[in-house]
Amino acid sequence: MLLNYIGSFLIIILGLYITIVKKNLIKIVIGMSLMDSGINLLLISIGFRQGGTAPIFMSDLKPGAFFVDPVPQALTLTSIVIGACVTALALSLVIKIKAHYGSIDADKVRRLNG
Amino acid sequence: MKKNIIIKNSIIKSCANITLPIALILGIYVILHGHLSPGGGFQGGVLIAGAVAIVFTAYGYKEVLSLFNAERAKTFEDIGALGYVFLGTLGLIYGYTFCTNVLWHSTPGKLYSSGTIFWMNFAVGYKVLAGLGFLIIMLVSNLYQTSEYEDEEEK
Amino acid sequence: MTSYFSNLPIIAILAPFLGAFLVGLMGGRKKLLNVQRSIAIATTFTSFLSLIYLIKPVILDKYIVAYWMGNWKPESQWAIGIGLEVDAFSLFTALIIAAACFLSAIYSFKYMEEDNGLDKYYVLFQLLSASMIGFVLTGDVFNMYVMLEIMTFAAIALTSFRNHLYKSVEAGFKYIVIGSLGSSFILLGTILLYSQLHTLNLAQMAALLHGNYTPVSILALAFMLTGYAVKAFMVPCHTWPVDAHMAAPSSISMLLSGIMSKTGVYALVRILYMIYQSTGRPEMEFLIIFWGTITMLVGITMAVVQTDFKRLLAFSSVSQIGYIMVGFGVGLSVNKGVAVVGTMGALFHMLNHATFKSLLFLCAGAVLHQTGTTDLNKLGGLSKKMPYTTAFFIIGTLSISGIPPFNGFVSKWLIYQASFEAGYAPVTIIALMASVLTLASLIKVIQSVFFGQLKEEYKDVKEVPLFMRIPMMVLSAICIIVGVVPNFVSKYLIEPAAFSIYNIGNYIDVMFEKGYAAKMFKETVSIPSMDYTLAGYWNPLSWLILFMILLIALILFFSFGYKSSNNKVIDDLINTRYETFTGGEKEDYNHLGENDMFWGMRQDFGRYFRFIKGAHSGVVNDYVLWVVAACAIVTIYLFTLM
Amino acid sequence: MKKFFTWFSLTIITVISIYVSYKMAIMTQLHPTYEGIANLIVNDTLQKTGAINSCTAIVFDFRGYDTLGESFVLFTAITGSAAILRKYKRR
Repeated sequence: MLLNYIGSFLIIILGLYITIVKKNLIKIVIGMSLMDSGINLLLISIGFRQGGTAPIFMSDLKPGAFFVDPVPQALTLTSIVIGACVTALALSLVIKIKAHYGSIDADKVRRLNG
Repeated sequence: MKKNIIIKNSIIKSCANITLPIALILGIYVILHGHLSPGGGFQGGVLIAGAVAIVFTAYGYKEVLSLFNAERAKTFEDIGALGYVFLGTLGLIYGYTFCTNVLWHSTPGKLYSSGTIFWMNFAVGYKVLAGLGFLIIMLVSNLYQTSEYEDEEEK
Repeated sequence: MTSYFSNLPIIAILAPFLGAFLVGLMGGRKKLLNVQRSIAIATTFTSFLSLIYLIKPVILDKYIVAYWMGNWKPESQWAIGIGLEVDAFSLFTALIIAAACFLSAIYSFKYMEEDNGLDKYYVLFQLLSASMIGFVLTGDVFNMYVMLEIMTFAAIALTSFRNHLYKSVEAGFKYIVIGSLGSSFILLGTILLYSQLHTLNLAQMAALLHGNYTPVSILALAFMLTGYAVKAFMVPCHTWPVDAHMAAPSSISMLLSGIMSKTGVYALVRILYMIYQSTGRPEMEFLIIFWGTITMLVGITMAVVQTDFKRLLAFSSVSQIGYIMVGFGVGLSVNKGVAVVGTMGALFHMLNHATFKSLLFLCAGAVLHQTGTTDLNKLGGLSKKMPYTTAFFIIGTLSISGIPPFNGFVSKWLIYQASFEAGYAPVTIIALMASVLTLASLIKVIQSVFFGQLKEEYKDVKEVPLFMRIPMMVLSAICIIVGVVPNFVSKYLIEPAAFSIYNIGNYIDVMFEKGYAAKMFKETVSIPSMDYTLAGYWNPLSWLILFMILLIALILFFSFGYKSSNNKVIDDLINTRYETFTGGEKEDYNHLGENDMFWGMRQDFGRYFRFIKGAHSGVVNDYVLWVVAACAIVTIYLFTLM
Repeated sequence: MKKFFTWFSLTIITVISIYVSYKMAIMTQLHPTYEGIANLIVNDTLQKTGAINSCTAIVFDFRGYDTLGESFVLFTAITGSAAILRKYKRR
């Protein structure tokens, strides 16, 4: 699972990089969304166990079969919904910013400073 | 004023005609079988709310407005949320704590089993489909409004 | 010792939630607006009342309420469900929150009458109150995250509620970027902890993590510290609240500044004292005290140079959070007597900051409501037109700067004493300086808003209606009463809360079973011996005299600074305000307001002020960078020292 | 300055997170099956809730209060978007 953990951390850091460097507000929102995806991937990977099956009591379960950890999957559901909510709210704010400022460049949207 | 955000053509329309019923039925199936198969209220609700997006892609904004009533969707979302809270409060009424799984439990594997879980799935699915549908309608309708502000001072 | 079953916590949480849905169900009909307002007041009052009923068992009789959601009691000593756990500290914070929400609901009755979409305002308002109460009452880490998200979203939407102003929208966007970055860090920390401990319950995490630090849990600590620092306005992450407080309607600014910051502080205390049990770790103590001191210093120096009423108050609230964190940092000290004083000072300051900062923001809202602006350069001479507001504002100012008869003195004195006795004398000096600067910056506000000459355009300004005055009256009464009888408050509210912070073993035992904590810690967990002898050892009169001397010294300092800089060749030619003094009267009357009162000081420390103002550049990317850099630095610090 | 801080902090977080993921992988190898609350939940799902899907059982029963909060998050976000996108009118 080492590769999964490293990969999800790298996605999170990529999201951070986009939020720091990119000046387009939409791209900043994409960066936040990417970070959420990385966290979801990490969450799912933490629950995974080698050889585990989906946590559903099917009738055709082989003896000795075991489930992967279902708790992180339930947490992921919450996390996904929250990520979608962040995106929705942020995009509606971007729409309003465009109406006010005529631009979605982070360097121009800085009237509140100092 | 941008009028043609989406180019409507017959391919998209016929594809939408095929996928729309499938999406709706799949959504209902996923909501109803949340405790039996992968899925649940949220996933099914999102599938059904996708219908709004499909209609918008195929037929455009006016068709969306004529098919769906945004205000009513908002009200339905409130009803769904109240339903969830009510199902949670049933636990208090039966004398346990909040969110207790009460009501009847039949054999596991049947559709009407697992007590409140089934109904909670239903309430959440209803809430999510109404809420997300409302959200999509609102975001879409904002694309067709041009509003320029002259940044007035407060008040 | 024993647990106590009660349905009151869930009622306190659910009442505003239910109210929110009822208001949402009514929709935007104008006839029902008064009903919606009354529902908001009624639900917040219900939750306040149900929390008051909990005072007797929890604070006086020292029970802990354990409430398992869904009747899932722990099995084989693993917490499979979600539990609410209310100890004295939770209840103390929740009481502050519920009371402030109730007052804010009353205040919004008249204050928000000029906007449209008020049904949405009340829905979001009640969601905000309910989630804040739910946040402090829960005993589950993931549930804390969920409640935090409801809180954040509701606060963002309320910040941008007046969306015809550019500043609301911009502040909302900055808030959502930095706020959700903080939330992501919190979630990351939570799941890292889950991967090590395989539980989400706060008490069980504390039990399992005792003496069991691994790199995973240390990284989780770094992420959670940074994430909650974003919620608690610690310095590199303090950029969003300033914009948000400025742009939000004042009834919401009050909640954001006075109350929402307390939830971040609450979570930090729970993490440090409960989950990681850092009491007696000097490196952690140093980190928190250092962080708090930086917060104090940067917040107050930025407040001095502001020209907007609400923005100034927001920066000063950042510096007050610094005081609270210094107090809690001292609370981690090995020396028990000093630690208790620090914790008590911090708790007391949480209460006091909630009262006087809410009062100041409500006064700002009153001025905004009557005149339509919060720009200090445009206001002037409102004291004759708005005498009550002026009086309330002066009470708030004297409280926040720690003048003896008012409540700020008590808590600030405890924090000074604690930081001095813990061996952090420079921190004490900085705290005193920051206190003086707080008074200075707010005197500037009083000077340029309430006194001075009345401007032409504000001739018809009237006093605010009674519905807006009642909350201000209540808050200023609390300011004075707490200041006059600090011993009573400290005995019946602060001491039980401080005791419950240190009494980890009991917190864990109540959730599971007796002896669980001792079994997990592999040692007997003693009831912490609390030494209150140091607390409250002060003599208000002599301190009043000392403060007078300090004030006189400050005035002399400023006057000398002004004179000496007057003779300098000024390189800063852009500063046109300089002409007011050299080139005769620019206006038809000389309005000694705005920043010019501290013109000399700004000139003397010009380089620092220019740097710090330039650093607050207003670009979202920079602010994100600050948070990430803070996270990186905390990570390095923790990995090298733990 | 800005560039230095960007690369400095991102490098630090990357290096430490890779180290931590290495440690986490070792930790998971020590325990090939799940433990803690998951163990109990999986064992009890069928008898106690009657739901075949353990994931749904967790979402709606064991952690039903979280789901309540989650649906409120969605509700808040949607109401918030409606409030942000509404047309402002003064009374």
